[in-house]
Amino acid sequence: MHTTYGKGLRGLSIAAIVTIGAALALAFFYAPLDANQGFIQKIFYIHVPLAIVTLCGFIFGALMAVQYLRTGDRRWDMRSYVAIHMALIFGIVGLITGSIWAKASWGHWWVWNEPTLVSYLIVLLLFCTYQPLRFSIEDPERQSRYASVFAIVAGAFVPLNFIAVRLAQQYVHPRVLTLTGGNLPGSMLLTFLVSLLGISLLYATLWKYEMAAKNARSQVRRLRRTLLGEDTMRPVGRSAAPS
Amino acid sequence: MLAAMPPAIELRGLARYFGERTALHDVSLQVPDGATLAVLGRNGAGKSTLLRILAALLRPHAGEVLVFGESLPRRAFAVRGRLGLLAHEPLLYRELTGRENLEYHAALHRVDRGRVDEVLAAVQMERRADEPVRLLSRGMIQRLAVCRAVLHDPALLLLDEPRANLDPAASALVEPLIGRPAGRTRVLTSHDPRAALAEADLVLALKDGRVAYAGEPAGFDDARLQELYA
Amino acid sequence: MRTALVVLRKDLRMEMRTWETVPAMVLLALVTFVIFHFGLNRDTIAGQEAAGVLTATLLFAAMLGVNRLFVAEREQGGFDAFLLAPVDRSAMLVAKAAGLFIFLTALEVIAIPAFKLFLLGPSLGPVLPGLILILVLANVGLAVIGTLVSAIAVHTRARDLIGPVIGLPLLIPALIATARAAGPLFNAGHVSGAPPGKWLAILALYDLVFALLAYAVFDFLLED
Amino acid sequence: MTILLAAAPALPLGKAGKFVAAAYIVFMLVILIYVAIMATRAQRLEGELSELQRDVEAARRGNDAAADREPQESVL
Repeated sequence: MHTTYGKGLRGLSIAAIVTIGAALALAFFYAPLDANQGFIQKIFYIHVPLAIVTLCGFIFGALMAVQYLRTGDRRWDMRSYVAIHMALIFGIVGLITGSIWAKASWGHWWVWNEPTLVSYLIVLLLFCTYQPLRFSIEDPERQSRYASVFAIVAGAFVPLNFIAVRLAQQYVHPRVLTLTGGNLPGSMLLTFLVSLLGISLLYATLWKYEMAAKNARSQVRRLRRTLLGEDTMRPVGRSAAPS
Repeated sequence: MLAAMPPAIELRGLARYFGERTALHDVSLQVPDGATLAVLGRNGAGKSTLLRILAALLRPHAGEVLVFGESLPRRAFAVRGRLGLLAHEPLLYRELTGRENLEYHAALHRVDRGRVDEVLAAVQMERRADEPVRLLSRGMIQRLAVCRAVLHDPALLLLDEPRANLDPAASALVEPLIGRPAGRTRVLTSHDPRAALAEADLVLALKDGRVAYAGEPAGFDDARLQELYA
Repeated sequence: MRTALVVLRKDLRMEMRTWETVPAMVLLALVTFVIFHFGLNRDTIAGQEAAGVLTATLLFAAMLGVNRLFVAEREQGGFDAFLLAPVDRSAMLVAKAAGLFIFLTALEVIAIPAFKLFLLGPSLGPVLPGLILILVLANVGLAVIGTLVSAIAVHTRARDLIGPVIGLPLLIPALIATARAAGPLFNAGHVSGAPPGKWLAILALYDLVFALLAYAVFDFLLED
Repeated sequence: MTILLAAAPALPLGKAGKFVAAAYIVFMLVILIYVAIMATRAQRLEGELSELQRDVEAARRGNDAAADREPQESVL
């Protein structure tokens, strides 16, 4: 029961800071200006990694939810919860940056014919219901179980949703910046990959940080219970977070 | 002969929590086959939780639960169908008739339909069996619930206040099904502890989820009873 | 399978006794058509617009059925009674999804003619087989997701809210596919009655993935 | 941020620059807000720990008092 999450946190955060710093430097001093979009395209280096990390975070959460259902170990539910929670924060930032990009290049804050953006919104809307769902289940064990089921279903939903939405859109705007297209110049690709690594490291750091904080809190509560008995426990307010 | 058989119920260090609240803590006990265990305690002492765990409806958080030598919840499948639960709620659909309800349960338990008529006759409910349950009085519903609990002839009966809402005549009617004459292992709680004590071979007294007394009814005198309900 | 049939028969019998769900779904669909008539300020619609109206209407009506699906089990001890029996838990999923599928089909039997009568411009006759195929695939998706979501929502405090809130985003891909598949069928000058294969394939894939997924996770929703 | 600002004059700013800056500022801002939230949580945890410390010490004093009467009692 004495897992620690603080271990390696310092190294991880230093790595995240260095990589993100390098990514910023590369983005503004090394990568060339995009032929079509010009300076606006620099948003790409933050927006796309954020979006990718968000989706990976959701799937990461789903995998940990599978582990919870397999083992019944509440720590997996906690990990899944933090993974989804962090991914949601990243996702909202990704959505805002995407919206700014849309405004800058097409003049509208929101465009429907950008399938990735639309599917991304749908996925975010779905995962926004994760917290209300947890909050409305009182029994902690049931909360973990149902949240895990939801996380798995929603995790499987992510790729399916992308297929459906992509097929539903006609490509009105030229898609200069597809990753699959492979039409990215080498220097841009390098910058992009460094930013992706940086944002991934940031995600990992914050995940670990949050886990360490939650773990410390629950350890304090456990310590109080063993040292002073259950009667001294202050009742905790009902919460969406696993305890 | 009896000693060689595994006990019908064996609990070792059973615990169950609801969040931070302890519902049961360190409950250990053995109930031999064919015996009657009375579970006593005030409201909220953990009686119903214990019954639900024994029925494999609720999973224990610590300790071992063996029913007929099968460990719960892992081997729950082997135990289901061998136990009958008479809970607070009748577990009957209000819109369906008594007979339809029992036939549904008979189908789930793969019991012959003839058995439905048999149990309905035993509690003298044949005449009202084709009315929707919502139109019946509480006593009649309780009689149907008894039918439901014993439909599949379970070897272990879990009875949560089995005689609630029953007048003495109805109580006598269900006696052959759920009383000592039925010859089943029984775990029962009651709103009337003295009546439960009179029926019991073993007593488990719970206070705030912990064992206050476990053993022969003879050792559980009035003073202890008063202390338990104080 | 036998157990699923037993539970399904019980559910259908209860619906026929109370008539709580299907008439409410039908009524909601009819009222929605009227609202669309005034909302769009049009006497007849066609093409993609008609497909969108139909999809949205069926979705709203389906949500009513989804919300009611497990209420009796929860309030009248049906879950406990089912869990006490030595039966496969997944039978409950199969039975409930089949029940919802039947409810949806019953709804469409009335709602589709009403749709033609109230709103749809082009004739339905030649495209009916294609439309039925789309609706069957859509109903499977709605039934599977609806059952899963309903089983999650029924144990929450705000179950009437949680059900639709989780269900609607999950259903978006299926709804996109349904609307897009049905769109060409409602075109005034349709040449053939065959719906676009691409969208049928997506709908079928969606149904398959979520049916398997629901089957895998459903047991965890029944335990206490 | 500093890199961006330092580099800003050298880059083709104007309308495009503002949007790019906005996107990166949003990112930084959210991280800062997160840090602030974690700071309050760390503060609360610290408070809980010192409260626990105080309670444990109080409990130990209670035990010591009992131990005075029964000298054999071991220390907690």
